[in-house]
Amino acid sequence: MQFDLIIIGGGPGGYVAAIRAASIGKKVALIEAADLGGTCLNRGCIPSKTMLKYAELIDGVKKASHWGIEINEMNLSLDKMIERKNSIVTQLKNGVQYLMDKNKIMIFKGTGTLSDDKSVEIEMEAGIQKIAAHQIIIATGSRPVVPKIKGIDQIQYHTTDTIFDMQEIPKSIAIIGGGVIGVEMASVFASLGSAVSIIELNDRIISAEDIDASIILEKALRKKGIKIFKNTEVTAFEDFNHTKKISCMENGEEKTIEVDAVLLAIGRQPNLSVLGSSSIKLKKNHIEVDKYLETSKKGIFAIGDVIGGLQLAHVASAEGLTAVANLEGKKKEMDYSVIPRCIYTQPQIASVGYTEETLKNKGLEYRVEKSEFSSNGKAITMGAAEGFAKLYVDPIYGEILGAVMAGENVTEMISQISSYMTLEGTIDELAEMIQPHPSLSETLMETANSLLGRGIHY
Amino acid sequence: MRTVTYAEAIRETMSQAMRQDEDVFILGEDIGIYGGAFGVTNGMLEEFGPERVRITPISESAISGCAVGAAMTGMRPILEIQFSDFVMIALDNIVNQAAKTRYMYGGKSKVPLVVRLPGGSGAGFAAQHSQSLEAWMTHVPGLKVVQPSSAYDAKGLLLSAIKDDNPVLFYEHKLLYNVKDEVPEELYEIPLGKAEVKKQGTDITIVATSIMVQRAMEAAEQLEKIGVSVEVIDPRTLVPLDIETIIQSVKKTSRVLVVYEAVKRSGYGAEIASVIAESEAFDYLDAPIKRLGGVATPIPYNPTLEKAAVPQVEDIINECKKIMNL
Amino acid sequence: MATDVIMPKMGATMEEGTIVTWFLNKGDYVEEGSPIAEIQTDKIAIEIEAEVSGTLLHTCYEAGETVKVHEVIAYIGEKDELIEDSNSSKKMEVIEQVKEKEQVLPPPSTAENFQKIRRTPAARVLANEHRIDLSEVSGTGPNGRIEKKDVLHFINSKKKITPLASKIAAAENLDIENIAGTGAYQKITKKDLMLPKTSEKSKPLKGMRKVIADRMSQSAFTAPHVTITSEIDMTSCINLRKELLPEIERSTGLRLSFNEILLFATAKTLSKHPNMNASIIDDYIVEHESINIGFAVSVEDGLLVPVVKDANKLGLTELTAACKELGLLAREGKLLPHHLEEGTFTISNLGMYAVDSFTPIINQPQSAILGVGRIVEKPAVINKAIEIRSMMVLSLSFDHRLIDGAPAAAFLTDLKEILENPMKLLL
Amino acid sequence: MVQLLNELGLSREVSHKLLYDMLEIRKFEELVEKLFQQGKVHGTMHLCIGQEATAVGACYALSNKDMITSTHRGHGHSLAKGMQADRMLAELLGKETGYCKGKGGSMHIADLDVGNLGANGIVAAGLPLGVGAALTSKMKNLGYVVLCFFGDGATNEGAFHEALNLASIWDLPIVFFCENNLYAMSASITEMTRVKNIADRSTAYGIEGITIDGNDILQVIQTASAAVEKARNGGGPTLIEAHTYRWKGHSKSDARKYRSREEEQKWKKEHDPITNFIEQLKFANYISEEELQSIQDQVENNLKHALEFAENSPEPSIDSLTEDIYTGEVNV
Repeated sequence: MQFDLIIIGGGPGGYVAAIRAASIGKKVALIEAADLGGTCLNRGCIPSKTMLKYAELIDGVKKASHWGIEINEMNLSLDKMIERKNSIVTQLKNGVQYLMDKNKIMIFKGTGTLSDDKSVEIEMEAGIQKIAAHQIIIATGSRPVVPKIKGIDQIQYHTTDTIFDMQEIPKSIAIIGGGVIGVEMASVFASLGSAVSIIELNDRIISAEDIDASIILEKALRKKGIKIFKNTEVTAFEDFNHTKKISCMENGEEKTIEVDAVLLAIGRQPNLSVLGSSSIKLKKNHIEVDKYLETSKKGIFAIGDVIGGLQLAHVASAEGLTAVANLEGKKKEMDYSVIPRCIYTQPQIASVGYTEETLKNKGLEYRVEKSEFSSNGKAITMGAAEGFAKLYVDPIYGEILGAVMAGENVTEMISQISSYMTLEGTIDELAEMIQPHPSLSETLMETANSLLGRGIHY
Repeated sequence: MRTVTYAEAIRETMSQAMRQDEDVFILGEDIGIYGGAFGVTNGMLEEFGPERVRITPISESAISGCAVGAAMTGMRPILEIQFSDFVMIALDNIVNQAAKTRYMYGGKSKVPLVVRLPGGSGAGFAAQHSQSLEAWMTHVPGLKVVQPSSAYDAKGLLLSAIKDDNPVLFYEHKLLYNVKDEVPEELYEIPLGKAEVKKQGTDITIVATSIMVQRAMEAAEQLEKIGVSVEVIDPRTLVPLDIETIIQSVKKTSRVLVVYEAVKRSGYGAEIASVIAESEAFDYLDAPIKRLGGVATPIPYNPTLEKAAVPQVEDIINECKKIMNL
Repeated sequence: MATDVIMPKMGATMEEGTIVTWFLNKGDYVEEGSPIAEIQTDKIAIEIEAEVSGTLLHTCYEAGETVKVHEVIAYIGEKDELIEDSNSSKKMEVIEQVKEKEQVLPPPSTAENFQKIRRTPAARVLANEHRIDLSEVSGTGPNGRIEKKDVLHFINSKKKITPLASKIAAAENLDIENIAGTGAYQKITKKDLMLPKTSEKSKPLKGMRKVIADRMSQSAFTAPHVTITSEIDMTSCINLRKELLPEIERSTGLRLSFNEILLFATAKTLSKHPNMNASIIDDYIVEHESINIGFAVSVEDGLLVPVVKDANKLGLTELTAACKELGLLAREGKLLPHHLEEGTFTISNLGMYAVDSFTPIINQPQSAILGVGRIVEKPAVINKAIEIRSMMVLSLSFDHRLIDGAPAAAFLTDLKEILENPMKLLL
Repeated sequence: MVQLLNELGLSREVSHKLLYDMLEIRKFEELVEKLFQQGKVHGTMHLCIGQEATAVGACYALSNKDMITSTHRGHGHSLAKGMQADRMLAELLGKETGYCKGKGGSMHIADLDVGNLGANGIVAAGLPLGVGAALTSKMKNLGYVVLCFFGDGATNEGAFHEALNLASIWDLPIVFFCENNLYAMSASITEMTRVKNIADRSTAYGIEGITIDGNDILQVIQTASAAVEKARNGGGPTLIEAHTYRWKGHSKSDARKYRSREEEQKWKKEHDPITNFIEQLKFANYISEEELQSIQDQVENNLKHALEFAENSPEPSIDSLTEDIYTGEVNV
């Protein structure tokens, strides 16, 4: 079977690329080993955000009781929650399937491996099938890392692949890794009533983000009763009839914790089995691609988690579209300058553009201003006063170099800054733009004006 | 390189010139044993004797006439007028005799004369001893007018003045006399009519004379802090004026402020300003040409009033800010 | 038809006159030339005489009244002739019209009613260049004065440009008129402004580098260069140097190098080929008497060509001393202008590099330059036997405007002859 | 001596007044010098200590409506002519209450109300001005006489010669009073002119010239009074040369290298105008020790109040910088 384009991997990168390629008249084949929508739809973004909504509601009800909305007794049915999660996932998966059919994209369910002559062997239930194409896009994504720690194989542990199908709410759970996934899952379980502890290797949680974000999130998580161990390295796991004993070193001090469940969230590794015998070059254990997302082999592109960098669904989709644009010859460089990064905890964290650390490393001159949500009317009405909007700005021309926000709805608000950066608006326009009142976005206007020395409320 | 004061540099130049050339001699009131009102001729009587360090009675009219006569007949006198304010009594000999004889005699005679004039205010000598009247002299064809702002420039310019066969009015500033500067020992000439860019800059040009150069530099330093890059130009000689350097600078920065101590009304800065306006720099101007000069008042005795009568560093900064529309 | 008697204009500055007295009354007869009335101006009092004889029909003004010049003050005509009022009023209209026309002719251009736009000269010049109507531009200077940046902003705003790019353009005084925008609908974005990347190593072309650049391109473009090469057997020269080296070193302490031998030989050959030692100066070919040979010395960021004056008159020892001294001065940056002037021929020696031959560029206003390659041992046929000989290539570039191939070749051949039989240097 | 005093009409009481005036000048100048050393006085000072007799003697000869022109060393003349120590000190401290509102300073101190046409920074410039003042007196028949103070240095300025000539041809009511203190700044008079006595220069302009001992107040009064009366009665100008000596340097920065310390001591010991006068009065027992002491106390007391007044006076306001440049409103 000969195609114009074979796409290996049906996640947000793969299926988006498939649709775009089909729309420009390409005969496309899509190979997906498990479910359409990949990690994001089935085992990542969608299920986690659904669970986080439950957490949000639970916390809301607790908070409401102080506001005069008393509910005498609240009980949680995990089964119903999981069932709803599954129905959402199925609904979205069918959506993707519909798009595949509409665009006449041939789907092969199985695991594909590549060979240099641009043909792909697909290991399907019914056996091996071989297809070939002029061009190939690898979008096989990544999977959770299982660290080689003593006793890991003796205990029963969860990863994000399994956690969303848990049978019952664990009385206590230890989450290894204080990154984005770690803190989100911690929020979920804390709201569900588990005793949660986070074990983080670095000196702060979500260490890739702004220091102020780490501080405000840590404060909030502690308030929810989550124990947080920083500068702590897990050294061994032991199983005592189903309770898991975790020994670890915190700043050189021996420590042990006993919990009912363990969730590994220390990072992800690329699925490289697809490369098979092909001589595609790797770089730092990920597929190496150029600015146009082409690998070392002409005509073979790679996108999404498998090429490393920011492992986000919307990055994978953008890369997919860029790769398709470059099928006919190198035209579009992949632009990573304006990519929002969101964390859906309570409060939410969202950022875009340079972090302060990157600004310092690049030796770029910048000015920075931060305004708190505590002086924002809307935030107060929502009982969500913890939060801030922080902007990094070029001192001469007022170009917005980076932004980080914490608080309710900031994962939506961040897009205002993304649009300013994409359309190259400056701090002057942001300061002039009239925001709705009352709204959390007004904080952006305050930050902008104080950068220009014209702050009103600030 | 060694540093000497403005006064020492001038004395050293006169002494070295007199050792080199028999015809050079100095004359003036109290320049002998007293060493000159400001100590500029200290020790010269001991080295050269009363023949070539001629102490005169208080007769500016007679001694200036005598100096012109001597210059016309082969000598190269350096006349010290004790205070530039006393030049009025000697004006006829400078304006009607020295400036015009060569022209009137069809180019036959020459008047290689240097008249040293300690000018400027700030020492509390009050109205009749603190004036800056250099502008009058620039109005007389036949005279050259020099205003050094540092010891280094003073030496180079004074030697050129002594070697020049035309009458040169050499305006020194009292407050600069003991300001130190790096000055080479050997004789060197700075050609009359050559300005110097004391500091490069891109946003605004300040043309400053005499003591105002130092104040302009201080103002420039402060202005750099708020992102205004200032170019400071010292014309060093008023006649002949180095127009080219000033025009090039104004074309580059497109803004100019002329700063001088004399009364602003018809001070020499007015001439510089109109020269700029008439030049090709006009089309590059992005702000009106501005002048900053002294208040139109006799110099008051009271120290606070005296300070307020002439431009200070603060005034220069404010004026630049206005021009830069900050 | 009645004739007018008007108030005469007696002086350039006279605007009006006062009627002092009427000598006649209405209806009186007046002889031509006799006075009708006396009038007074700011300077003098004079009498108005009748230009015609006739009856004084009507006096328009009383004694004592002041009247503008050229106004009609009386009429003289036939006795009882009627002068209808309309007639006089018509006349008045005529005069009125005359006045109006005057007013119409020169359109009022007084400053008040034409609002002059306050703008700086720099702004005016920029606006003219871009055919911008300044009345459309809003000035941000003191009391609304338009400054250059306002015009720039206006230009930039007309063209579709992102706010950031427009700010950068205004701040860096960039004129974006002819920049193609790569954003949506050719909107100009930041990267379109091609701000000089500070990361690439760039330094301005100035100082000695600039002088050399200018001179090289000027020479390359004006003089049609032709380069001929010839391989020289330097073996005998090498032996000669071995013998002479200790001699010269003992007397001067300097080590004789091939450079000096070449210079010496070239000087001797040039004296036999004056046409190679010439220049074109304002359409005249000047054959220089003195033979001043410059030799290129590379220095920090460029090269200098110190000149040995009258090289042909110097003995080898003197020549060596001169070359060593000039070379040292050049490297220490202490060469004075006169060391570099009046060169008539130049030698450029790349022998120390792995270069055999090359095409040197003539050092204007000279007309030829000798390029010296490296000395390398090669097999050579010497009377039918192969021997190892030290060979060196000489590349002679010459200015074909005044030297043809043959004479240049002759010169190179003679030079080859002398170098291969250094004894000839003594003749 | 008594007989001489009577001749000059100097009663005991008038003599005390003269002594008081001389002492006031001496103490005033010493106070100014102290203030100078404390850095309280700005600019430079030319002190007339040692020349008190010429100032007081000459001014005694004048009536109130008569006028004087002074020099850069004019504190003595001003006090002798009737100006008050407090407002003079205020002027030297640059205060608003000074005679010239703090804007004139020592070299330009003046008060036309008492007939002092002012000190002058330009040597000999007072003489032509004095001649002018005398012309007014003559033309308007106001009957006042002008007395011009000047030093030996001024006699080599053109202004001196032209002024004397003009005054003599117009018989003006003026007295040219030269305080010959032997030195013009650092130039000794003997090096600066061949004439033995400056007074001899009067013959060049056909007027009378008298040389007197400027430190003997009686001689000064006698000569000055005669000259003033002659001038008042149309007898024309007189040139008086009074030999005297300034004890201090030319100005603040003068190391006095041009004269010997012995010479200075000699003048201080033998020619102190004040001690000479006190001896004369004692000889004619016109004064007792108590009276002398009480005069000195009065002087000290007056100067103490004067200093207090000056130091407590306010600084001139900044707007005064551009006041009194023109009479009437002139927008410049």
